[in-house]
Amino acid sequence: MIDKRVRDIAEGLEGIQDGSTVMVGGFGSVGQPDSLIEGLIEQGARELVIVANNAGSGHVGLAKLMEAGRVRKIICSFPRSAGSVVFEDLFKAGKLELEIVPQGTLAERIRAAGAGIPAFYTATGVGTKIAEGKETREFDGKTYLMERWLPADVALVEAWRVDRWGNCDYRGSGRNFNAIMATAAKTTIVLARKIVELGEILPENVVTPGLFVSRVVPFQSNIPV
Amino acid sequence: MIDKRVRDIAEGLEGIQDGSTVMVGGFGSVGQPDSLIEGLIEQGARELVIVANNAGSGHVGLAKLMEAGRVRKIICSFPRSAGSVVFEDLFKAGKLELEIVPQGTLAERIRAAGAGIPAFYTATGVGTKIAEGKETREFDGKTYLMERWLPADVALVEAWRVDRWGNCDYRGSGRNFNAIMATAAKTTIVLARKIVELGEILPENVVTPGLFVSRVVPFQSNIPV
Amino acid sequence: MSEFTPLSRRAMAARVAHDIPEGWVCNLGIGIPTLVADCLPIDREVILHSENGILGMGPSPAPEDIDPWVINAGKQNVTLLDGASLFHHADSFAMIRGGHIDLCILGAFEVAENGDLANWATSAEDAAPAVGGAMDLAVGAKRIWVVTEHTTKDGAPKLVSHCSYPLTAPGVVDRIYTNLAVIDVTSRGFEVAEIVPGLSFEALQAQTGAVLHRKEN
Amino acid sequence: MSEFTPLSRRAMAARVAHDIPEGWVCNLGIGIPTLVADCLPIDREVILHSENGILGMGPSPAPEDIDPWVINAGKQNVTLLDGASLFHHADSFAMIRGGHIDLCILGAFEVAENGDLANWATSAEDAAPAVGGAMDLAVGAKRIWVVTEHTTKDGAPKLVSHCSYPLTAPGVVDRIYTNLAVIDVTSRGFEVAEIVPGLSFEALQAQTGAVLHRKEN
Repeated sequence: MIDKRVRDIAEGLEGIQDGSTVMVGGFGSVGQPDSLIEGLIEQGARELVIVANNAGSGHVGLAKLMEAGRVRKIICSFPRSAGSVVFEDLFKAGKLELEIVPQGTLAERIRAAGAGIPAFYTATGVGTKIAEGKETREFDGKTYLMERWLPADVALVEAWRVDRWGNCDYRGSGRNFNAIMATAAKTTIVLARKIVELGEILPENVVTPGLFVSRVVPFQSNIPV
Repeated sequence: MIDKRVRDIAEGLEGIQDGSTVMVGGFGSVGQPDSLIEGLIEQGARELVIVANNAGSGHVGLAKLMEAGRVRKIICSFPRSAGSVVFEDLFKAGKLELEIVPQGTLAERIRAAGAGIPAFYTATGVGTKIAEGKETREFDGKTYLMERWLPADVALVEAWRVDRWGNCDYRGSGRNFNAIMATAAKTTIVLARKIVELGEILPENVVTPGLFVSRVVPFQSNIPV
Repeated sequence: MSEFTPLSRRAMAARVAHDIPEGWVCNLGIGIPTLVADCLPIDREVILHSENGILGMGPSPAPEDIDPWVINAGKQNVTLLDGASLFHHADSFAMIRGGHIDLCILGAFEVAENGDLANWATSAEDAAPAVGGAMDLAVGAKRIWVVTEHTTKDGAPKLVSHCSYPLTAPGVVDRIYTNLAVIDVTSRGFEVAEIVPGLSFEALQAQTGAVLHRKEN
Repeated sequence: MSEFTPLSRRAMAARVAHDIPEGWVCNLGIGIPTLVADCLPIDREVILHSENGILGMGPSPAPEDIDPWVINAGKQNVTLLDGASLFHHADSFAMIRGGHIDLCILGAFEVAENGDLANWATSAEDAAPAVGGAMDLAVGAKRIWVVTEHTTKDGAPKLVSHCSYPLTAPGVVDRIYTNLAVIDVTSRGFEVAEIVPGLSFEALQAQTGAVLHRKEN
């Protein structure tokens, strides 16, 4: 019997190595796998490269992970936002590398990694700072940038309903980066808001087919209040 | 009020020009918009470039369109199949151009057109006849082919439930090429098996969001028996 | 000097909303653009897109109706209309980058007379500006309208001959709605379509960092 | 010469099925590979992928249970297991080309000792061969197993030193199941893992167009 469910967060995060590239899903607070990030702080891996839309805020979640000195580099579209003090301090102090990627290019690079496409061309960023050092090329008289895929070692994803094969659906705007990051990592770890029986998510309603999922972690809150 | 529904097949196909590139969805008989193809024979446009997975069989549908001398070129992955006699005769007689594309490359080129990606790289076809005349490039020590997007003037799509905004879902294996072709054409014409009220397809179950759809044609059979 | 009243932020949003035809799919940037959603005539169907995976956003929910799982790109709670759809980020930006969005309304630091848009980085030296989806939208949407105060708080012009801030995208802006005027970006540069009552063309020109043209009839 | 019985098509499929571990995601090509589906032990969960947008295919339906909207890549009616999912062609081939399919089982015209696969075009002059998804699968799946008769109907070897037919993909085949043997493709070429009872290594070699190696223990 295929059963990707693990006991708890610690078992879900087992084996994440120092130096790993870790994708973190979510947009805003929706679909952000907070408990897995908290678990990653516990787990102890260092020198991480984080791929996420934002660079955290306050002193929780990603910000806490960065504050604990565990992040070498962050790849994101919107690093500086309300309350991104930890990021700003570390960045100013030269203790954090930053790669800024337009949000659509970030999404497409992640999707490309999942789809076996090592590079593609896009009009986004042409004629801007983002284009510096990047190859450009004309197609049909218009200029495009070449962008590379962005694969990861680990993806931390939050889904709504998940079954033992790893099939997922998402609630509301929760698909966001989760559904694509799930395809782009060697190990995809899904925090399941609800664990359901096989077949409970109808075939036409599965958003992330189970073949993309490595481990299913039952939801639990481990966030210090 | 937005209302993309048209009266009938003839109104749905109005304005298709000679020389158009027309995508035809479906895989096998599932999701194949037979009534729209029959309507296209009626409609009269000539010198068409057809994009479809197969090249038709028997003397109906695509085969009938080709037999009527209305197709200049076909772009497909599997031209020769059981009963593809019309294709074979026309091709042998030099009356039909053929571009063979591996099925995954065909799907990705269509998706790329819908997503604004003029070109991408793939490992499929490297070291084969398919690679002849194509640019190759190495990434991380592995060789890939460059493939171009494949946009169309018109996409003929069959969906299951469709509302007046053009939101679609599909039944069974009916998404196949339909859901991607819908994104890649200037004019996307959807044959709706059922027309439903706005909101009847739940937001999480919409497969083709309405913004990709130009016209919604209520299902009717016009296939001569 | 004659009397005139600059438009409020809300009035600017209403002015923009007035020009959006039924059936368009629109993406609204953060700030004044977001206010446009609440100014659309109730009998006009305009479909709002949010880059975090929503098409068919409705108005802000009443406090008791908030679903914390449904937010827009500005991270505010929103509602879903009948006919709405949900999707992931790659599909959402495929809509944007594939040219399927009729209109994107954005704020700006500067707009140049050739349509260059600068709205993401406040200086060339800023090594950590937040780009978000602005570059994708600026390049991908069929039309870009900018809505912004005509000048900065210090009175410096935001409509200029050349952008001094880093570009979001070159040559993309079609139209600008300010608190003082509506200005089209054309092949000959800024063309004034409308001025708030009581403000002269010359007075508007004085607050603008590039040559303004009168609309030809 | 000793007595031996070549495997039937069904027995070949069963032999392959025997080797698929629980949990693998497998794509089955047309022909003998399709038969593998019906030979999987009932207590072993193997997830079958079909490139037209199905993951989790079940066995063929009884005539009264046919849903004409659910077909496999060979255009036969199939069923969906609990846990199945449906998707479009780009997502389906993203699974294949992105390396998410554990195993693809294909038929072949020829396999070369370096793993080259030829299974789509019967001659270099054929201008209209039907490639379908074969090239994507050959390149994208984590492992390629070929299942085929050991020779053509005329007795010509299908396991060869160099393919004479146009390639589907170079160097991709990991293992070959024939009606006479199971053969691994290794860095030193064809390595015989198993021969049908009663057939000698030498007799197998005589029907093979490349050098066979005995497995080292």
